[in-house]
Amino acid sequence: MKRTTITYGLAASALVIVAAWAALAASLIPLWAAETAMVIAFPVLVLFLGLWWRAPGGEEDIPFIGY
Amino acid sequence: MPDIGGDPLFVLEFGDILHYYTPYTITLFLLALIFTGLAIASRPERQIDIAFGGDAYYAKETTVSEMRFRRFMAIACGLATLGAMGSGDLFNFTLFVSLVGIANIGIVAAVKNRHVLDAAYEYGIVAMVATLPLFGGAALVVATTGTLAIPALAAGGFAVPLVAKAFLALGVIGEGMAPFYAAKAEMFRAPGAPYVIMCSLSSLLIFLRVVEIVITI
Amino acid sequence: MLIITRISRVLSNFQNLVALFAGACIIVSLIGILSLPLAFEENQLYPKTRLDPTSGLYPYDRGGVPFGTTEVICQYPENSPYAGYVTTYLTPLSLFLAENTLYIGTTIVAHPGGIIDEILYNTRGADTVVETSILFTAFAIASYLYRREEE
Amino acid sequence: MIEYLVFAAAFGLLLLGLHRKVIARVQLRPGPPVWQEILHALKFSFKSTWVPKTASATLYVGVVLIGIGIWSAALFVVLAGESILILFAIYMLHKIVEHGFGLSSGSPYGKFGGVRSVISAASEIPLFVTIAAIYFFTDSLLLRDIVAYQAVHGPLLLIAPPAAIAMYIVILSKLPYGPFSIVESKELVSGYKTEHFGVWRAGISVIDGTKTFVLLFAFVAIFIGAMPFWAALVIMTIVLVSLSFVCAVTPMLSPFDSVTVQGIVTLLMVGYAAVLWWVMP
Repeated sequence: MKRTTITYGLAASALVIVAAWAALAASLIPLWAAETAMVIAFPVLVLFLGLWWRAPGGEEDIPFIGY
Repeated sequence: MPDIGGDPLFVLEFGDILHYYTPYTITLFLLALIFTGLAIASRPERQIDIAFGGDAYYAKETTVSEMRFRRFMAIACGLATLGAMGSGDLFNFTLFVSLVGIANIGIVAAVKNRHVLDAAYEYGIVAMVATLPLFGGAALVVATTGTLAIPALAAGGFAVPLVAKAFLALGVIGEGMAPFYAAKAEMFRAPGAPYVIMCSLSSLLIFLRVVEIVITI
Repeated sequence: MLIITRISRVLSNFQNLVALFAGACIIVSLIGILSLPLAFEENQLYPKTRLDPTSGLYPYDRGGVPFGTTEVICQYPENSPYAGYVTTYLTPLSLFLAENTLYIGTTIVAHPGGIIDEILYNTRGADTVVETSILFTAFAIASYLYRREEE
Repeated sequence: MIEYLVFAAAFGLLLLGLHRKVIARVQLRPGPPVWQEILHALKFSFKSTWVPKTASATLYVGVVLIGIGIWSAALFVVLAGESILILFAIYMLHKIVEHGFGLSSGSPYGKFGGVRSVISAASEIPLFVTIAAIYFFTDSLLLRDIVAYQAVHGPLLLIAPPAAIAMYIVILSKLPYGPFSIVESKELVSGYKTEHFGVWRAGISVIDGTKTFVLLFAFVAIFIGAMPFWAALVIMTIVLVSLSFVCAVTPMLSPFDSVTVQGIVTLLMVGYAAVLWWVMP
């Protein structure tokens, strides 16, 4: 994936989490809505954070088939 | 309304049948939906096999016609699971469960592999036989209580016989092949990942749902 | 050899699958037989008392006036206000057959306006849809396997 | 919210590190440092990452997201005191995530891991008997009701010890190096995890950490009851150390034997539930 796509993905997921957290703190949305947003955004954040740290991917290759 | 899965969030009125969703069933429903979406969106994997006695390997390709058929069956299986998750009627539930059983056979029936087909054949026999306890359980419930609606049964006042519950659970076990794992493990040798996963997903989900039903009614 | 290993050897062979399931069915059925008699609940969808072997509509005659209304016990009457009407849904031709012959009961599902289908559609909607889906899926599998033979 | 998730993942990984350490010490080895699993997660997230050529790419990536998602949801369910049925449904569906990991890559090792995960799916049934046994006492499956019941009647651990043992075995089967951990035994390289490297593996670490935390936390809440958070953490650690002792001194069973043993446990639990059903009013 391109570097910019990854940055956008990371930013979007972080934004969703911060927004959900802030909206909950201001009691704009109920708890379950904030939790749903977290459940969706957190996995994305984890993966994109890793990809963002080390964005350049390698070539495709065949799986490990033994020593 | 049954409350062991949490308070119902949403009730869909469908003639004389209610579909209802508690936090529990809606979790199951969403997961079935996600995996059905994955089965639609993913290309099948290409399984790597090692040639015996050497270091050569080859990748098994899934042909397009086979892929189309298995995808169709996987989607049918997903839809049946979705139906079984929300159904508030015992007879509808049993129907959806038997549809799951048949679609499961369809998913592996297209594979050209003797071991897989042997296992699928045994599984198919059990899935057919299992409709007897399944519908028998629903019939016993309606004969002894006069209603099939799960919310009505859950409200209490009905004595659902233990054997009806046991029949229902046994039927679902047979359709989903839950504890009789041997055939399912063989079936999972079939290449083409997202489709075989639907077999296991649907059987786990219907099993989870029947646990809720049996405790509730 | 440990007893556990023996059990797992039997369980792991999928040729024994049908036997195992049959065994489970027998055990549960025995429990069922031991728990007999079970009480029968009379208060069901159709009244069982009005069965009349001399009727032309036998065994589908559940009472009620054609083109009129009849009582059907619904779980949720507020959701299906027209449920009672369809028990007596007969085309004029069917009505004529029912009044003059004894055969309508045997053909009732196969002709337009068959009572049973109509009752099912109106009172227990999703049943009929799912039943046909099961048949359709089974046919789809069979036809795919048949056509693959020809390739 | 997010801080709970991060804490749960980190503390769960710490518990897993402790698990390895205790096993090593029981077996008279030095063992890795306690924070090894956290280092693992960080290390994998810095590795270069791609998708294998033979993989079903959407599924390959999708299961990582789903895995993290379901355990985050499970954490919220436990914290909110919702129905434990949801928790156990997620626990069962973790099997599907395992299948997804194993089968999506096309690798034979992953495949074997996935097939073993299918085999061991049969062994999750003690859970439901546990649920039924709990239901006989509390008449509700909402976690807050169970906790409230224990505040009045004392911990369920003492009231229904067989149910606690069944859930203990279920947690045991999810820990690495246990007698029932057939899905990732070493003859399969890393089982279903074999082909998920780099960031995907870091995702698996997050799943494992959250999973360990949630299961132990739920065990404490269901069988011991309400207590301050720090006390819950201490008891979770104690439970984990006891699990590590079991893992350290038992060999891994062969796949089918593992399922048979758990099946026998299920039968015993069914007997227990039947007795309860007979005795309870």
